[in-house]
Amino acid sequence: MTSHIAPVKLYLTVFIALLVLLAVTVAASYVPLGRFNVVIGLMIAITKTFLVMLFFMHVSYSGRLVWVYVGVGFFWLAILLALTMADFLTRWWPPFLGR
Amino acid sequence: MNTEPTPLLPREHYLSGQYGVKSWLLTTDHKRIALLYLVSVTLFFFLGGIYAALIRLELLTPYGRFVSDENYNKLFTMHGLVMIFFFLIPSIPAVLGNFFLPLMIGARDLAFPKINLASWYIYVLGGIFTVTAAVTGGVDTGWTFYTPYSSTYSNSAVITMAMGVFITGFSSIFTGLNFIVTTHKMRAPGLTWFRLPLFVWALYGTSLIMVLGTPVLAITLALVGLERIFHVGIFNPAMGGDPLLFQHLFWFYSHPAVYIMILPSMGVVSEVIACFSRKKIFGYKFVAFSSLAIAVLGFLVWGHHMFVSGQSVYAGMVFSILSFAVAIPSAIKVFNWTATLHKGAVIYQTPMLYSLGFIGLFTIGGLTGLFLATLGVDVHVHDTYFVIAHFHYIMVGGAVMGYMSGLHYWWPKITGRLYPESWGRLAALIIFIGFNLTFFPQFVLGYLGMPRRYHTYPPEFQVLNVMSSAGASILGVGYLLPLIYLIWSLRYGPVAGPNPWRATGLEWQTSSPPPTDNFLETPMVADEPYNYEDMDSA
Amino acid sequence: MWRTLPLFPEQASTVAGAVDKLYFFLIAVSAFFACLIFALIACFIVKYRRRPGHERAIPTETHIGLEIAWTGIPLLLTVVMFIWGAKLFFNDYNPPTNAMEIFVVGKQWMWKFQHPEGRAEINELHVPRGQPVKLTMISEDVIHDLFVPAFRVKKDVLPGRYTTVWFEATKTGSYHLFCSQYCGTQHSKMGGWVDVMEPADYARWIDGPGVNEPLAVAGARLFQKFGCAACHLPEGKGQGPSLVGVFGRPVKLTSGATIEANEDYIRETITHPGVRIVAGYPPIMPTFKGLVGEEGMQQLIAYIKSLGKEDGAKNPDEH
Amino acid sequence: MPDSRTIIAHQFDDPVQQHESSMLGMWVFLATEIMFFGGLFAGYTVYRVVHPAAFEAASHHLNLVLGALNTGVLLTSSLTMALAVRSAQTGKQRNTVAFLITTMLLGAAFLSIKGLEYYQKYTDHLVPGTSFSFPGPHSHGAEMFFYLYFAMTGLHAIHMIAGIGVVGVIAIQAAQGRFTPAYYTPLEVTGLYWHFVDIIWIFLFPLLYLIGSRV
Repeated sequence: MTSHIAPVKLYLTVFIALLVLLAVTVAASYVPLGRFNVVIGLMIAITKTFLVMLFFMHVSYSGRLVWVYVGVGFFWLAILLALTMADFLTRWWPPFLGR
Repeated sequence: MNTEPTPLLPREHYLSGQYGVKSWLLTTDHKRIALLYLVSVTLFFFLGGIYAALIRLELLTPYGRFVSDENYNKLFTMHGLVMIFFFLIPSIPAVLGNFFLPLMIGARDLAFPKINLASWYIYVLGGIFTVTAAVTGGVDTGWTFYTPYSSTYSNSAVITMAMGVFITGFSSIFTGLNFIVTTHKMRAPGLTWFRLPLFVWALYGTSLIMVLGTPVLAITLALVGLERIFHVGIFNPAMGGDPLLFQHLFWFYSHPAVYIMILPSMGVVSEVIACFSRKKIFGYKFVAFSSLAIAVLGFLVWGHHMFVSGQSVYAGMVFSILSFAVAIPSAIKVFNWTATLHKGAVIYQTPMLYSLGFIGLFTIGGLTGLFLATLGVDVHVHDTYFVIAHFHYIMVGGAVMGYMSGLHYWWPKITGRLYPESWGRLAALIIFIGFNLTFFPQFVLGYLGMPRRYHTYPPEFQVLNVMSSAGASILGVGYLLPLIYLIWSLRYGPVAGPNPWRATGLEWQTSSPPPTDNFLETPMVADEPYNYEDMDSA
Repeated sequence: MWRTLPLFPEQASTVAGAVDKLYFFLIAVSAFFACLIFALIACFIVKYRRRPGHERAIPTETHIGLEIAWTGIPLLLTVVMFIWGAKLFFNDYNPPTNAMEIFVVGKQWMWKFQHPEGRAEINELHVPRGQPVKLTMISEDVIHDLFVPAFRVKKDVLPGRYTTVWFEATKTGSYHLFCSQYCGTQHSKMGGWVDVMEPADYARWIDGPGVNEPLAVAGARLFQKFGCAACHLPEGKGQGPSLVGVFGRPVKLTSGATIEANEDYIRETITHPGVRIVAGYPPIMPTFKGLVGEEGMQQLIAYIKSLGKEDGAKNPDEH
Repeated sequence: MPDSRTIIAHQFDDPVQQHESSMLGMWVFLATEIMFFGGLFAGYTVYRVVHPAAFEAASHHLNLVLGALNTGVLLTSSLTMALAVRSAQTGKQRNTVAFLITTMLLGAAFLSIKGLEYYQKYTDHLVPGTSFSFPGPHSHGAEMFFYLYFAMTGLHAIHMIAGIGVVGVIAIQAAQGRFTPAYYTPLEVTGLYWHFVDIIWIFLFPLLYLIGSRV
């Protein structure tokens, strides 16, 4: 069994970090940054995800196999998004505008 | 081939002891669940076969006089849905995989026996929805459910059917999840990854696809259902939606689904070829890794179903080159099987005949796949009978031949009795001939330009269609034969003994039929798989 | 006998020969590999069948060289196939600039063809031989697909968006026209004929009886009827941008992006005018969604195109 | 290590194998779940690219305060869930039950706030369908946005409801003393699920509420 027992202090620290990130992401939406708004929003979401997975979900103390399947999930999502967008992003490229 | 005295059935095995209906419906034994699946997929196979027979009957003449156009559309839709979701996808994994994965890795059961039973119930529930859809008017969308026809225009039982497929999807997810965990965590001591039978590697690749692809189909069909109910949805052009998004999401699952059907068959063929050539499989690691390569690459090629759909030209090119890439691991397998025969001691048992048939038909199916990956040619043959012929060579010539091969190969282990050999060989031959007569003319029809899903067709295509229908009737006979002699063998077949083929592999080291816990003591593995050379010289 | 049992489709367009050539190449490669494998299997299972005197297999070892060879050689061949096929495909998507344009509307279960000269036809398409023809297609309901086997061309016809396909017929005659994307009950009856005529015959036919006014003229009338002309003044002094010579040109939008003023953009600005506004103009255009059908849309597009044609010197598309 | 109260199913050899199998099974299931939401994420990405301005305009009709508050609620529930698992690891049964109940209450709070938001959208005529009305030129792109908003948050809410139910069952089992420092696998597996649902929301929040800038 996962004999690893993380200290309560770690959980609290992670929790506070998550709340700080939440505040930052909301604050950032009041700064007009053009397309960087979405970049910041997603970067913060990814950071939060890492915090939750590594500590709350104990991935950092888990075996290699868990890491693999965490990676597999996100990798396949990336395949779905990337190849779907390969169609939608290039559809209006010259010289085939709109065709 | 046995020189030993006639073996006896073991006194206790997984079929003995408990006989009541309850002992079956509440069983968590993977072997009994496999038999539950066997009975259900067989029912659906013959249901789908009846649909196919009616389709071929209609196409005997070009005029569409046998059934109405509406009913014809329902026939091919139901044929596709039943065969794909209720026969091909569960056939090998849920029947042979369920039965043999634990046996082949020396485990007492799958990791999650209750989830395994649940998956069968979910499958049955999905089946009930499907049959309900069929009897309450049928579905006429084609098995592909293309929007906006399915979401807006069709007047048939689309929601019920989509529910059926949605539900059955979870049965497939649970099976895949169970297999992945079992393969990782339950292998017998000493059974390293490179000592695993290739059937297990193939099932592992299959399970990956089931687990990662099926949920996308589920959510997509759910969205189609919602769109039908609320008249708004993300595929609706009136709302700024794009019907091509549906095709992307649908084929993200449904192309890899082809590999769900064919990969397990490839696994069976690897077992059978090695056993009946009495030889180690040639290039074990290449065959093993090609299964994983197919599972991964299979997810990168779905856009070849959309070359003429109005998809971006550039995306078309990306999907084309990736589609060629997925052909390579399949080619590697075929070459390695062929090389395994070299210098073997080949025995013409029924499973071997099916497996050889598999290689031949799969080779044709695979090579014609190249035509469809080639952009310039696909434009012409897309959505014609060329495609129909191609995927039947893969799914029937490939997947079903593999299933029949495996079913005969493991029949003595499952039932403890041998099937009648000469009848088996005869059926294999009839199926092979009938299959080719049915589907080869369709390649010609396709290049001539006969579109698929046509209720009526120009009269000049009639001769080829008649040939195809004639072949279908032979094929039908070929499939009925095993049904009869396999049932016959349950009672009258000679007792097989634990290892009638003198095969390697842990499943042959226990009695036939195996005891409930599979092995009296946990086996140890200290050897490579398929060590037939040593076995025969011992 | 070929009438009752045809084995190969007619070649009646400029691309048909090229497609067939690639097809034969693929057949040759496939036949080679299929025969190789079948011959090897047949040879092995006969020569090495188990029999008295050959009871046991002779061990062989995995041969890395062989593995590399049968991975590498197919890989190279598929690269050839890819490049060859992609070149043809590219060509399919690049209509020649001198192509004559015909509008196509697919609906359950018929095809409507609209020639720019005004003649319209149903389930039958007349085209001249030796002249590139570009079809601009749209569906009124579900997805259809226009397929002419003799021309080796096929393209889905989508609701809400134009797709195009082009061909140049090389032989006079009548050829099958199919719908090849399943579209409902009478899918198999949604087809007809393409009639390829000598150019002179075609010229006579297009002026034949029952001709409506040219598409652009009908479009001009619609342009007045819907009051478009009130804002889209030709000199660009109106409340909307001038449409003269705009077709096929890049247009700068308020969002900063640039878009080509093609059929799809014109269609979108008529149904959803506020989505992509031309830079420097207020978003005041009302929607004509539901007021302009697919035919009206074709007429307006033809009219806007013709505005460019009058100013021919600036228009590269002129023929 | 095997405690007398450790239950080992017949197919497993030892508790370690059993525990690892269950954990791996859950992670594989979560990979499935990622792909289940993945279909919607793909739809979202496509239409955000196709209708960028409409998505920005529509996003500003969402209630940022409630959205951010809900994010905080869910993050807190993840903390209490993690602490519930930790209490089981250290054998503090009372704490386990208390943290699980807190988690459920926070989940219910999340759903209530979500319900309030849905109600506001209903009164503002922002539910896609015949009564949908959106001022300005972007009405059809905005309708697409709100359709995705309801589909994605709806699917998430269904997962929340299921999660609360499962946590409830686990809380009862914990109260019955079924878990010990040697055996708490069902609790840990449930925790994984709960955190996963949290992660989905971590992405939904910026994707739906924070498009463009609000200035």
